[in-house]
Amino acid sequence: MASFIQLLVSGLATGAIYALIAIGFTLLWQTSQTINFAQGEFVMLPAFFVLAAMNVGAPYWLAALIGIALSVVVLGVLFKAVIVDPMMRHGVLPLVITTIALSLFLKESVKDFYSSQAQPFPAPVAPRDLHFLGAVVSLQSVVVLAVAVLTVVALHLLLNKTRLGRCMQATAQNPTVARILGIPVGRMVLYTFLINGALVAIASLLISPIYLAKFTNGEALGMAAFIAAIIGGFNQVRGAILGGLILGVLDNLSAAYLSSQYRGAFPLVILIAVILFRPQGLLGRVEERAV
Amino acid sequence: MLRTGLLVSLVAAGIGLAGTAHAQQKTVYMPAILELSGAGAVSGTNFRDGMLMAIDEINKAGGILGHKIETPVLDTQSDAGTSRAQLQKVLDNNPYVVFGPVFSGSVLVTQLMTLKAEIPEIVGGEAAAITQKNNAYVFRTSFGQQFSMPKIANYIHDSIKAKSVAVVWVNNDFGKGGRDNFTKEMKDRGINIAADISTEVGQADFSADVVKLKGANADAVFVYLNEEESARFLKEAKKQGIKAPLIGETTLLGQKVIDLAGGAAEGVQGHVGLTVDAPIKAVQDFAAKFKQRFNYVCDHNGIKGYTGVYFVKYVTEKIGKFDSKAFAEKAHGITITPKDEPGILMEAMWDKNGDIDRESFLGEVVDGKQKIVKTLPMLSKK
Amino acid sequence: MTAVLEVNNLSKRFGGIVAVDNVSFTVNDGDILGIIGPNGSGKSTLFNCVLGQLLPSDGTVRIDGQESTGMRPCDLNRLGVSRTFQLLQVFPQLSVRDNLILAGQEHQGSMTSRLFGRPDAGLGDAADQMIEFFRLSHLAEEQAGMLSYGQQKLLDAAMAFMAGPRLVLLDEPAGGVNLTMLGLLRERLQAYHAERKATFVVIEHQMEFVMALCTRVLVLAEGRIIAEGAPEEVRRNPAVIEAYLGH
Amino acid sequence: MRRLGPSALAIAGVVAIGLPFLLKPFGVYLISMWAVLTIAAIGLNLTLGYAGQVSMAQGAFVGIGAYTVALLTAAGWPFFVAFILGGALCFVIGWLLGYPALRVQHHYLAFVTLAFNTLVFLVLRNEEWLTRGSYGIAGTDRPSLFGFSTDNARAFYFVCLAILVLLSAATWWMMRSPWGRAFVALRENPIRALSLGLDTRRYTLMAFALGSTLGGLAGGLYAPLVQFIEPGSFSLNMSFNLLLMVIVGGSGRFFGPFVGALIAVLLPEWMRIAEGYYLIVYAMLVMVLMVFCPTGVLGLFEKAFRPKKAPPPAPATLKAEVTR
Repeated sequence: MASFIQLLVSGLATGAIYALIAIGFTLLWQTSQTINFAQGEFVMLPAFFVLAAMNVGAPYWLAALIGIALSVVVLGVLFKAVIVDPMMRHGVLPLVITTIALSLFLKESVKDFYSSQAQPFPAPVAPRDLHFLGAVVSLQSVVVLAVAVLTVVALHLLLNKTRLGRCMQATAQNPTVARILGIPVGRMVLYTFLINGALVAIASLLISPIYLAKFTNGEALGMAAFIAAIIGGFNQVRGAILGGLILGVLDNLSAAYLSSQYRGAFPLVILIAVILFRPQGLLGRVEERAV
Repeated sequence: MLRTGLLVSLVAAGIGLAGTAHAQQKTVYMPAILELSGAGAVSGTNFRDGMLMAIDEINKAGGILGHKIETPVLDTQSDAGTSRAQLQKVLDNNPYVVFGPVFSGSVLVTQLMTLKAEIPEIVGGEAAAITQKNNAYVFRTSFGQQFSMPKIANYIHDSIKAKSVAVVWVNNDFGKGGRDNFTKEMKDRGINIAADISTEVGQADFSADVVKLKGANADAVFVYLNEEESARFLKEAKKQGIKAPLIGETTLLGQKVIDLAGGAAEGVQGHVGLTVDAPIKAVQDFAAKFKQRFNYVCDHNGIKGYTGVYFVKYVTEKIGKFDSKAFAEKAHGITITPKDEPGILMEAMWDKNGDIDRESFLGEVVDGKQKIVKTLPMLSKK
Repeated sequence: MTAVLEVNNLSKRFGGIVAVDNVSFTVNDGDILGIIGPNGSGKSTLFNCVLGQLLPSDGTVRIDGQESTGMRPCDLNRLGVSRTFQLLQVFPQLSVRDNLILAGQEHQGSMTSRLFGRPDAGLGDAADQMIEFFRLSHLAEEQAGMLSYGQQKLLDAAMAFMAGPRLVLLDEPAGGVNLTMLGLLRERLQAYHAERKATFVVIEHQMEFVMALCTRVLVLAEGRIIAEGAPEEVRRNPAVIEAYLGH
Repeated sequence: MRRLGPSALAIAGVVAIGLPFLLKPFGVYLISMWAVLTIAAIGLNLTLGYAGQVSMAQGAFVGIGAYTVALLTAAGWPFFVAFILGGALCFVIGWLLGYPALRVQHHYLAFVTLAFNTLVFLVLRNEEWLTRGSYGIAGTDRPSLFGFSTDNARAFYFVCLAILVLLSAATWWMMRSPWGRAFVALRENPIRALSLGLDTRRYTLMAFALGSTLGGLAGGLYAPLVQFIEPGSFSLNMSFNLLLMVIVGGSGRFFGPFVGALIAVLLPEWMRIAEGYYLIVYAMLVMVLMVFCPTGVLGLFEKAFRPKKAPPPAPATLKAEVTR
């Protein structure tokens, strides 16, 4: 039982990170039909912004802020302006190719211009362990979970309780109608890119102390976020959270009780099942677009 | 018309460009095929940087037999198909010897070709199969798994006196090879494998694996993972309070893992094949120079690259000419001591299969540092 | 004589909403039946149920006496039921000629013979005749997507006739077409009808078009048939006037 | 353009036959790899470019074909029997993978196939009794033809080239036949196609199966070409790379895969003059290429040669529609 709780709690902490990354993934899809195959690298990169800032002498908190700001500018504004905007009207596939190339570009750039070695990354909290119903959780994991939940709640409030958020949702659901209603659709799309930029930076700050900063980190993370987003519902923020948490827990449970060699297979089987029998995802809504 | 013509000239240009690295006067062409991108990038980069240091030193001192070493480094993208292409490219230019690759799969594909071309290949791969194919042109720069695993096995059997052991391994050819050799050695010694836990490359969360370990209740845990995964595993093991001794092979006791794992590596023990922390002055001096030049701590692949170049230098000077065939003949059974060639760092011997024999060490992590507790003699000197 | 199309007690419900409510009618050989009704009266749903695009909740559909309820559209089509669409439905990247060959090819031979046989499935001449018939000869090799809206409507109709169908269902053929083109379209449909004795069912808003083309008219309102008869009778029917003006 | 076709084709033929005599073994290996990957890309172009079914699993089929040939030839079967069986196996698996396409389309289909690709990788790696797991299989022999060994680079190139010519001729024939028209109809308007009597279900499955077969046949040549296969070679990366070839070359255009594979094989090699940074430069070039000609290189040529006409809408875009 204790081990079950251990698996559950650890899984939730890991899942919370997947969720953070998956949210941005779904936001970009909803507003701009971007399937961002570089999302994992987007999470890998901000850690190096922070490390670079600290290398020139900035204290951790300042470096973290710089990291978030740079990430919003580079992975939000620049990504949209330089890559997504010119390609949006050409359909999804050319953009998919471009984000795949972008992920290679980011990985190789970090490797060549920073280092191929894994870098230790400062943790925002002291390395302490908490005991909980026979399970051990590091304080770090609790903080990760808390920050992830807070971020998600804040985002949920923003999207559902503010005028701005409702405008963004309207844009996501039907850009044409939103435009008729006088919503500045272009700006709303930009906001989602900014939010994604901030989310990946936060995720990066939270996980790099655990995963260590390394140029290859994005590969596993990007795939996990991708799976989480689809399981939960590709077009719903809430779904992405559920998907992330399910994935984190499922991965642990299947590795512990079923087969560690096939641990990667269970989420994929679930993904296929979800798509075939509930294509809108567990919490997603049916996509209705005029043909 | 236009389109086809353009394509033809592009193709020709592409392949032409690819073949320009010709040996010039007074140089010797010894290219390297390494994993500079993809999954093996860390190993390949270390190997390359180790080589670069040795090459610069040798060239500064006048080269080999008066010839400067010319070593273009080609990226395999950690992929067997690309390795084959890149090796073919350098073979077309008649190399004297070829360095790399490090990934065993890539070694297996390239060694067929160097054998056919009769060009010695100085590889970084550790899979047992590499030297079991009667290939007279392949030479290792570190222990194959068929040599390192018995040493670990002896240690677990004799020093830890474990009756049962759990093994945690990374599920790629490196980890699988280590695990298979290890399991065989354990069976030979009558030690029970209590848990056999496979993990993924890039795995983040080791809680499930550690939970399984706890359930297995083994007397010792053998950990065979890459660096970051080792560090993540150690953190999780400490968190969940694993009591059994954690045993590793080279990587687990490396300074990099110790640094990355924070305090979690404390008490880890095991066999160290090749390490910058060896109690040998030449090795430590090398490590310091490496750190100064490349600004990171070298791992065993860096030493492999460095000593590999000096191995070639020494053998070549012995035969007195650049003759690939003569090199391969001479290199089998050769012993190089630091007295003869300081760059070899530690006495090393190559047997008839191209396997290397060196001293190695038993170590332990104490106060955030690797501490060598025992030196294991060369196998040939037992 | 069996009817070409026989619809018996057909209903279609979406959740609690009844879109088509117990509708029965028959279409005989050579008929041109018009189905009219205000927006939301269930015309399109009825059409889709007959054509196998939707599964009816109740009732049956028979083609030439053979039960066809729930058959897939492609199988229905091979029974000789053909249709046009309300919105443009041509294949924009295929040439006009290829559009027409495509429309007939599945009625020729088997899967295998379609792969190994003649590239035009032996339909080249038939396609050219159809192109000629619909006055599209100058556009035969153009990509269909390059045609004007009205020309695409003509092509759409031509495709429906390509396989020599027993029954053609035309879904708002006049919608959005300018007057000149509309005249041509109506004239061609009538010519085809006269030449081949084809049987049509037409859904249409445009009253003039229906009155001029159809031999019989059926009026739907709120999913039910409220009137049926010759065009002139229906036009004078108070229930119809009520249905149209009352909303 | 059209009138230039035969002469361009003749020149391409002369080049394809003459080139290996001018090149060193490395160059011959590269163009052999080009021929092999072109076959796989033609398959993906059939599934994705013509029939509009997004597949991200083509790499897995190359893997299945490669493993079939490697394992069967190692067990003593003749190469060409193993080669055909590899293709046949992929036909069956491809047919089965087509079933999800009957339920979901576009990006959802992409996700299913992507997951399938990773599952195949896991099976190849974990089922060691069958596939030798992560050790891979080394030394697949190249075939003998009428008593002639094709072990040397040039001879095997001609094997690859001959099979490429054969398969592309077959594909060309198919695309001109009613099947080709049906595949395009499937991509452009499945609902209308259905109403014209096209059994869209059968054609969708067929598009998947045939595309996968070509992937498997390419794999059957990949194994003896590289002479070492491991599960990692057929992970998502291979599928992404093949997708890149199809899109960059010009999706839904017959010669697109030829050009796309040429770019994907040669561009990284040319970029090696940038030494350590060559992958960065390569990635940048791909992005620039996509931004400036999203319809691929051939799309760009068409635009250049037919400037007056508006380009037809890009194929294989995502439209949310469901076929029955």
